[in-house]
Amino acid sequence: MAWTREQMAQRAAREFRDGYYVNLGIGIPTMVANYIPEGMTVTLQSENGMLGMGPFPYPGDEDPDLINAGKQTITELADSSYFDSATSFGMIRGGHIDLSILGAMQVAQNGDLANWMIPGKMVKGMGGAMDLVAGVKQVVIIMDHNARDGSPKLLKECNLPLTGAGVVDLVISDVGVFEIGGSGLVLTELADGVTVDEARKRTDADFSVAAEIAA
Amino acid sequence: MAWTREQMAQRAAREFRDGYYVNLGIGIPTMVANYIPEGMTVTLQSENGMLGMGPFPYPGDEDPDLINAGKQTITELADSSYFDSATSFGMIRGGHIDLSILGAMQVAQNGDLANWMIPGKMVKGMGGAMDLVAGVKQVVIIMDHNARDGSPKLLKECNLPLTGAGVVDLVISDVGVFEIGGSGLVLTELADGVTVDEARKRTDADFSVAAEIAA
Amino acid sequence: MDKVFPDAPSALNGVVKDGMMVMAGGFGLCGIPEFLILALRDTGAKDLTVVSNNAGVDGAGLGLLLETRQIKKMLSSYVGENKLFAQLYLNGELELEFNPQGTLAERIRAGGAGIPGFYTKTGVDTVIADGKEEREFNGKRYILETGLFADLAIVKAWKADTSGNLVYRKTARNFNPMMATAAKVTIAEVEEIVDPSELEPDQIHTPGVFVQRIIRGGGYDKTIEHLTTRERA
Amino acid sequence: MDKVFPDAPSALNGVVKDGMMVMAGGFGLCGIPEFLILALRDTGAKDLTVVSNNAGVDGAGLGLLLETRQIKKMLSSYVGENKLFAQLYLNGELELEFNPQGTLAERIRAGGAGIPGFYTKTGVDTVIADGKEEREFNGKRYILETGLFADLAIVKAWKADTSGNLVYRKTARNFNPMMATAAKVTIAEVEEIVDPSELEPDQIHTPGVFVQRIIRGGGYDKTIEHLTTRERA
Repeated sequence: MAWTREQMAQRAAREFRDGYYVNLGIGIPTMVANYIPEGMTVTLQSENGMLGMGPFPYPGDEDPDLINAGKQTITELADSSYFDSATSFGMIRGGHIDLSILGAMQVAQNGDLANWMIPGKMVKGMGGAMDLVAGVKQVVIIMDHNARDGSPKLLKECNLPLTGAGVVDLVISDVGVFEIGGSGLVLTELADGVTVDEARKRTDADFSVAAEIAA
Repeated sequence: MAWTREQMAQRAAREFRDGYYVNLGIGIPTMVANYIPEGMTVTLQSENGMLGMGPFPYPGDEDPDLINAGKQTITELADSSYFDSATSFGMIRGGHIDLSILGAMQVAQNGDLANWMIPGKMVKGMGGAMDLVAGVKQVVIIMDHNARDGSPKLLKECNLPLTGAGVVDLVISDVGVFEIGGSGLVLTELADGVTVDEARKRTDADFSVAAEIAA
Repeated sequence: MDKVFPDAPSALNGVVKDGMMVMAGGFGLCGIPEFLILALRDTGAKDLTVVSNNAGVDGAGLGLLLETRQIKKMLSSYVGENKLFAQLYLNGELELEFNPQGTLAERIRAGGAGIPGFYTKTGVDTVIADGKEEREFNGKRYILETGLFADLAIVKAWKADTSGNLVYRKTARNFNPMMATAAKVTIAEVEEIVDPSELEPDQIHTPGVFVQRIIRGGGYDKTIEHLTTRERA
Repeated sequence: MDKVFPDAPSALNGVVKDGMMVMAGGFGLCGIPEFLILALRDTGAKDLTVVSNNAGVDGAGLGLLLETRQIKKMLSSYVGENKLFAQLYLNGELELEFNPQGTLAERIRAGGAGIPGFYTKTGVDTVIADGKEEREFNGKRYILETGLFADLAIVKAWKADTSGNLVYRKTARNFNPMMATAAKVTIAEVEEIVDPSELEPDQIHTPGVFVQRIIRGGGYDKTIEHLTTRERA
């Protein structure tokens, strides 16, 4: 038992606050948009130059001039705006985006993030990830707790090239939720049916356990 | 005998080339717009955020949201565009404006320009003048050859605080035209009825005389 | 998250403090936030550092805050239209930092875009370069200028929608768009507040993310400094 | 000064040289100058350095210039959609300089605005910082990045007027406006060329001063990379 992708996305949506401007990465992070709480205004930014990103279009309504940063067709909303890439990353680098939710290959207990490159394999590039983690106020990672071979992804130290150092605030995995702050890495929530022991076995990083769970 | 302000403006207009983008300073430089040769396309930039500046409005047509850098009411043309001050000075600093025509308090024979400040008197500020002389491809100065007390303004060295060092390409005064280039300051044209001797008397700077005039 | 406030005093409520840095949009009296300047005066806030291309004129624009001695320091490129400014400055009652206009615009844009410093050739070999690092790129000389980020920006636009998207009109745009990006709190005053569906997404000058509060000003003065006309042919 | 050229080959005439640096607008295949890329391929120019956020896909966009081995070096932020790119790069037939997307955008904007260098926190403590100057501002660490200025920029807009003013459409805007400012010669291809009176001066995205040549492309492919839809309720 552990959280599904949908449950992870649902949990991530609980980080939204009314009035937030949010950038969502490709993959599970994109799914988080489906769980914006009723009555809450959350505006999605797409770093290729759009604020107020709408849902995917109905078949036949797609517009090749209207895509998100994952190059998927999207739609606009009444209050959308378009701008160039320099303005878009000014927004990001300048700290105007409240929250970024991204995927990861590795996260270290000090908040280091690696999510763009595996040396020796073909390198695709970092796209906007380095700018996002450097500039956005709060960085939340959603990831499978372990790689396909079972190796832990939440580590004492990343061994892949970094996307940013000390940039991650929160990790949501199928195992639970980990906060990274002044007191190091703290397990604050456990997925249904997962024990602290199991979390420890599947994690390389050192972490403490929040009182609510330890009890 | 010497050139009038109108004649100086007319002479300055001979620096225009078809397709030029030009920024004109306050005072006599503004008058140069009246002498754009028939059939030539010259687009005027106003550093407060406009390209394609039109003439002054007819009485009653003035719009307080439409002014030039001298805060005078102006009009727009069919191909005008508006932009913010950062874009405007990106245009200027980035070398996209072909020609700037400005006034001066002092010009030195090496191209140094002083036109913004007299120490001890109240200081008004440089406005956009430092950006213009640093960024525009060609800088032409129109000025009275001598100050009101008769003292020369074309000097061996400026003694007022500089607007820019080595930035002036051409000086048009009531006495004539002086080029500043690899071979120093050269008198290339004389106003009607002015002699080389008179020009020398009224000038502090060292200058040579172009063959056409010396002959 | 309602961004629309009923008037300028309520929009300033809770964001004004003595000693704060305020950016104020406009070029001369064109595109200035008239109502927010008045309301800022009425808060009585003191020792303000104000970033604005100009300092208004006597009795209008930022001139109002000079009359009440609320401004401690100005960052501007040109203040020649204001006699009271001259008097306060010469008496030592007002600090002044001149910035070349393009450098001022770029410093504000940089501050809003998370750029703490940049190099420019503007001001090399002038008093503007005093105390600043000089550096060569490709054999040419440049000086280091820093980004500016304020506690509060007050800007003037033509229209806003309720999400804070702004559209400016003609040369009243000037410094307003950059200033809107370069403050902890940005308040926009506009001539009309419309439904988001009325502004075309391709034509928005300032995206709503930069704007925290909006008010509609009514009955703008829009004083013309130099009314200049030509004769009808 | 007629800026309008009859077609892409004539617009490229006299401005293409082996070894030149070319900026090409677009994000993925969205907003790319399709006709100018084709015409650039047909010039046969070699050893090009190309600045573009992506490298097209196999058989489309800049992928066409990879097939013909005309590109010596690319500056990009993401090239993951192109298998031929991977092959050429791994064989050592292609140089690659990765730039974070925001750094790339800002370097181009800086180049066009006469800013030779700026500081950014993007990339601090990563391989991107290797060999770059690091510096503190207000106790935080930043790295120095430089401006980019090309020999030629090829950009795609929606509409142009005959004076070179450009308007973009939706997210096809992306890198095009900055690139238009950052080259000795900028050529814009558009879907429609209109009379200047048809574009509203307040709504022009790229003022004509930045654009030297214009062509109208006809019959755009506008390939969609990831067609994604939702079910009708």
